[in-house]
Amino acid sequence: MKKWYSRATILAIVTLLGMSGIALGQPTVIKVGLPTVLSGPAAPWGQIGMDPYLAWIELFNKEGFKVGGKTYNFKLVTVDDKNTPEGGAAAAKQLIFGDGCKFLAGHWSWNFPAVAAVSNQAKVIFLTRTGNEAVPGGVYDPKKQPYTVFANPSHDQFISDLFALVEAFPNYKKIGILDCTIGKGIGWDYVEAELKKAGVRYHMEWFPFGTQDFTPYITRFKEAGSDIVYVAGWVGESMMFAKQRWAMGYKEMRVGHSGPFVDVNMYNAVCGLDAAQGFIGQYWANWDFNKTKVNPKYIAMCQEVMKIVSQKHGKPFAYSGWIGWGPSHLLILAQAMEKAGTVDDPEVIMKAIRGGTFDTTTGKWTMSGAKTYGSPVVFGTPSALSMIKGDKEVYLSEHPMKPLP
Amino acid sequence: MPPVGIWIDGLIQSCIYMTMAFGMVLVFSILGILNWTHGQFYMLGAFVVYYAVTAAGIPFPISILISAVVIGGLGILVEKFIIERVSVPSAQGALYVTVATIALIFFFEGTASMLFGMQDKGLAMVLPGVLNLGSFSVSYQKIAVVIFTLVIMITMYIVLNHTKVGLAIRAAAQEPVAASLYGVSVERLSLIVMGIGCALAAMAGSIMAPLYVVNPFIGGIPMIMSLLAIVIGGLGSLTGAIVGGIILGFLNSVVAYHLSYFSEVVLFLLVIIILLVRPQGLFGASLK
Amino acid sequence: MSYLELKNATKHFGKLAALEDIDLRVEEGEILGIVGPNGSGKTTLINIVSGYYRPTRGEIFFNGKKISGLRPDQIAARGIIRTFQSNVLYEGATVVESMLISSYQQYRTNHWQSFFETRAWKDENERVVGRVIELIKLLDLLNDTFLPAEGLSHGYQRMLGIAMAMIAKPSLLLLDEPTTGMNHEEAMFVVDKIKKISEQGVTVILIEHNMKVLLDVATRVVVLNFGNKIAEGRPEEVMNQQEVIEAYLGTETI
Amino acid sequence: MMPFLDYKNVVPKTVIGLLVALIVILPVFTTNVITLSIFISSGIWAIAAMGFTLVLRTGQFSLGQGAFMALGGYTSAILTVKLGMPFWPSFFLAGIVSGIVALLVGSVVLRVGGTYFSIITLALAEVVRIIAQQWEPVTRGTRGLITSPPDPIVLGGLEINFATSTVPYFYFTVCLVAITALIFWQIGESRLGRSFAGIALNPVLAEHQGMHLMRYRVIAFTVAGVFTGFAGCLYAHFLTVITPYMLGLWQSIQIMIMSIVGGISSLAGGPIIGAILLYTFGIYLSRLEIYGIQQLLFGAAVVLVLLFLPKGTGLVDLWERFWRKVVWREEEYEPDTPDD
Repeated sequence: MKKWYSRATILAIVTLLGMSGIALGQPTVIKVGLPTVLSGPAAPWGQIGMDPYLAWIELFNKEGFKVGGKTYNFKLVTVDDKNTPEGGAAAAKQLIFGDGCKFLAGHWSWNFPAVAAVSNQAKVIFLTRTGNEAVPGGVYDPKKQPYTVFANPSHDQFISDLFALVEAFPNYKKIGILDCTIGKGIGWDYVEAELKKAGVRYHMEWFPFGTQDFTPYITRFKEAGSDIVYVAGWVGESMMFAKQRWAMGYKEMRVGHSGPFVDVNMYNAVCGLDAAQGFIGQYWANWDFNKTKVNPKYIAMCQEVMKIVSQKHGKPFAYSGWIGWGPSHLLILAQAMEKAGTVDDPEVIMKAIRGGTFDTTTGKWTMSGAKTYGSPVVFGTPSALSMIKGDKEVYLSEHPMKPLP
Repeated sequence: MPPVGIWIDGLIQSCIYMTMAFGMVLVFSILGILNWTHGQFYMLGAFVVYYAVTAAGIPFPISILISAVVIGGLGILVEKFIIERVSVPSAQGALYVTVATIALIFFFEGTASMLFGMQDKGLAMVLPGVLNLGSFSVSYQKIAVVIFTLVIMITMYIVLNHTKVGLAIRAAAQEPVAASLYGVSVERLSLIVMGIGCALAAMAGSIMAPLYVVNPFIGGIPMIMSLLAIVIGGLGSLTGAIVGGIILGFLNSVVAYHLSYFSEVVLFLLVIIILLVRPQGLFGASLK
Repeated sequence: MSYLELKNATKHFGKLAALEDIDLRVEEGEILGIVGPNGSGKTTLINIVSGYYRPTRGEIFFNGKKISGLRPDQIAARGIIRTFQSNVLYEGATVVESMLISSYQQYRTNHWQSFFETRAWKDENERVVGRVIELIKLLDLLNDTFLPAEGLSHGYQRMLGIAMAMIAKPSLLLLDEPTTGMNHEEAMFVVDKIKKISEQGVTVILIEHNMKVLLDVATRVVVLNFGNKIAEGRPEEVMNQQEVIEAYLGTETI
Repeated sequence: MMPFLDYKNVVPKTVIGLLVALIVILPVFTTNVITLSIFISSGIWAIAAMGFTLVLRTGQFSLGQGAFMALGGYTSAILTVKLGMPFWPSFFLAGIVSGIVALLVGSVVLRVGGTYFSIITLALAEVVRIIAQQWEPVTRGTRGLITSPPDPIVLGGLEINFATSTVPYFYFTVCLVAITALIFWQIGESRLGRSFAGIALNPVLAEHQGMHLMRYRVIAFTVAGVFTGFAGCLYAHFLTVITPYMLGLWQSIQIMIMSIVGGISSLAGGPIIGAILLYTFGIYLSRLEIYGIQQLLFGAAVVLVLLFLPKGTGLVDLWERFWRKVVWREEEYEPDTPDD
């Protein structure tokens, strides 16, 4: 009889242990909030990244990451930020207090102050890009906003893009820089200072928001003698620029934009085949990098994701820009948490982020503790450029940004 | 003195604003309302042409007509099922129509984004090539724009001056009851006019499609521009719309050439000044 | 110096002369009738007196003060109130609302007092509302008090027009064809009311098509034709003057 | 049509009092930041919408109300950030400045009534936006000004700290809305309200009865400007940032839509109802992860409201009807205006 009891108890204990073992095996989900733009003219840029992000997270979650012997997974929660500061703040509130996100990622620069105000008050780590704020003279204050991580330095990115451009075309006359007036800001003073330091010949122009016809600006660039025009990020505008400069017969004027190619066929459709040839853009396909070393595991993952999304869309998916954003942000988070050994103490995680080196989908990034921008966090990024040939984009040149001291 | 390229560009701009503004002022002169959705009809027209050319392979000029018909019909539906029902016969009547048409802006942009996607689309394959004239060169598409605009404007002139409906429209524009003298009921007339106005917007969008990108949000700027154009020209004055369009078109590119991005400030200030100095606009009838 | 005085008042619309050098004196308390065929400038006369148009030439004096060139509201503030030829109402407002809006000039308390609902305002408001009811009674609009004004029949809309003019505290009342489109009974009813009004010490200028009405009510008549004053005097004699009859027969045949 | 019977005449004050009380004690039930933020933001929009409705009462409709919010916001932001002034004085200055601007602009622009007025205000709003965008040294361009929450108030023992919790903002907004609502209500009821109705319903007649059109138009425009300025200031400090994006044409349009959908028959009730419903609807829409459906649904909703509510009425009139029909059992007079 007693035996029976003891066996029963042993059995019970074993089963309990087993169950708890299973329970331990279950990965815990960590929600990462992504305030992104789902509506309005900028929505395509929110849209195009989503599928690859999700696919990538799926792959990543297969093994997840381990902190203190427990396995964790990422879950992406998105809210429309309407691409305005108000929307950003509202979305951040929604994500933090509504969905209980412990981390925010997202890169629409003009939301950063509004979002950061919310996230820092709630002690939520927010990965964003420097935008126009975290530059010398900007309002960013590491003491006021200790939980803001600048995982993308917009303007240094732009600068090293230009360097890559110069390396690709050493005997250029003058680089024309074109941006929309809503991008105006102190960041550009920083860019111009850097370019002067490096002795790059350039000429800047601004166009008002919503401009469709760039003939006046093309003429101005022509008269200023610039033979390469590099547009800051505005894809539709740069396509029209390229088309119209062709229509005006300035065939030798090269055009590019500091953004990744969305879909080469779109450029051909808008500019016309001949006008689109030689169009320059950012290139994030980490399997083609020459100068930047990328962990082969991540390369494999990214190529896998490209395949998955292509199948999902039913047509080849060429947009490589996503590689630079979401995955790297999440990898920084995961590795920082592993290093910190905790998933819910923002101070410790921030300590781990500051001065740490992280292995991301676009190479090793050193989050140097340097005072640049007054930000505790800066890193190097590969500035690879590509060029349209036929209906393909081909590697042009690369200028990895040096980790700042 | 700006180079030839700028003047050509100004001409192109004038063409688009003229066509847009003409449709808008036509609607205003009969219905007495500003159709704030005008820009979205422009956008939809561009989409219709895009799909007619790329998907159905219909030649460009014909697909312009198609989009004019389709969007004109849409305009008539909007007038019949929304504007007519929303408008109140009272001092504030125009207000409800304004709000309704503004709400339709959101509606159409949302619908277009869901149906056609938000990625930029292009029609550069239509009439490619550039005509080189020594010091400067013009693309065939730009030449096409000018020609099409001329055709449209001449057609409108004939319609307004030599057809019964046209005469009725012009009469009603002066004196609402006068339309009945031509045996055309004001209700039917406003439907017709709304159709024509939206068709004009659609045609403006279609002839511009090869020049610029096509996406659900291209409507906004032409709308504001044509609004300013008809305000400068004088609300309710057809000649005023054309002149205003031409002024804005050239002003835009010439000022942009000289002052780059200050052009937008100059524009709005100009409008304010004109309205303060001469509230009824350049060609508008005196207010009282 | 008479109550209202027009010194060669002239109004041109482009080439067309609507009024040509009209000299006119109105004495306090009288009911002056103005007659004339269509387009003879009757309404234009009221329009320049009430400030709707500025006279092209000439001056207008009221109580010895020049009023030509003033804004309509300034002229109204001096007690010259006019009605309109067509039924001009406050669209969407009920009868009593229209009356309350029109009672603007009844108040001596300023807006602050009414905003803070001071005692003075309350009393005055009661007085005015009483006056409004009284007038509504007088013009027999009582059972339509809470109906939208544009829902009334034509005749009652005319009556409401006069009522609104009355509540606006006139000392000189310009009535522009108050009896148009009315049958004889209604017209007589209006005439009766106009008499009541002038008994309350209001000077009345009455534009009228309907001779019977004029003979009945007017103390003096001025006849206009093509913007010129062609006759003036007591109704009976004026009506027998030759050119007046011609002018009238002329219009009848048109 | 614009009956200037305010629905406080129909709905007993006690009911309105109860509703207000419910909102006031809301933080007792929940201090959830989102819920409170929704109420705060809708409150701010409600004030702006009330301003629009007041201007509308004089028959003019302004497409530049967003600019006054911006003026208020930027004024107080510049005063606090650049000149280091404390919040409260700059809050009142914000209202005063935007009121003065309204006075100046109004006394010039209101000569031109009707559609022209709308379009001039639209153009002016655009110019304000462009200035805010280009005047780098003062407004920091598109980066906007980062504002700080109001300084804590110490009342005897307890300290009201805006930085740490949302509740103070909530009560502040409720007070502001209440004050604005009361003042506008009173205006609607007083002689001013009558004169406004007069010059709106028939300017010519009103003028011939002694009302000076310009005077009342300017009064309405200025009062609206002042309170819209307050709203803008609160907005800027609540969001902790103000940028030119917040004062584009769309803000003015949003204000207009809220006012109209809420119903212009009531100076206070309509805008409040419209603002709360539409803002909450917008927040709900922003959760949908389908691209473009936000605008589609928003536009459709507004059009439907306009189509299916009785002509010239807004949501608030349903509330009014409910009381007339269901509670008072009045049979309502339907004006026999021709429906074609």
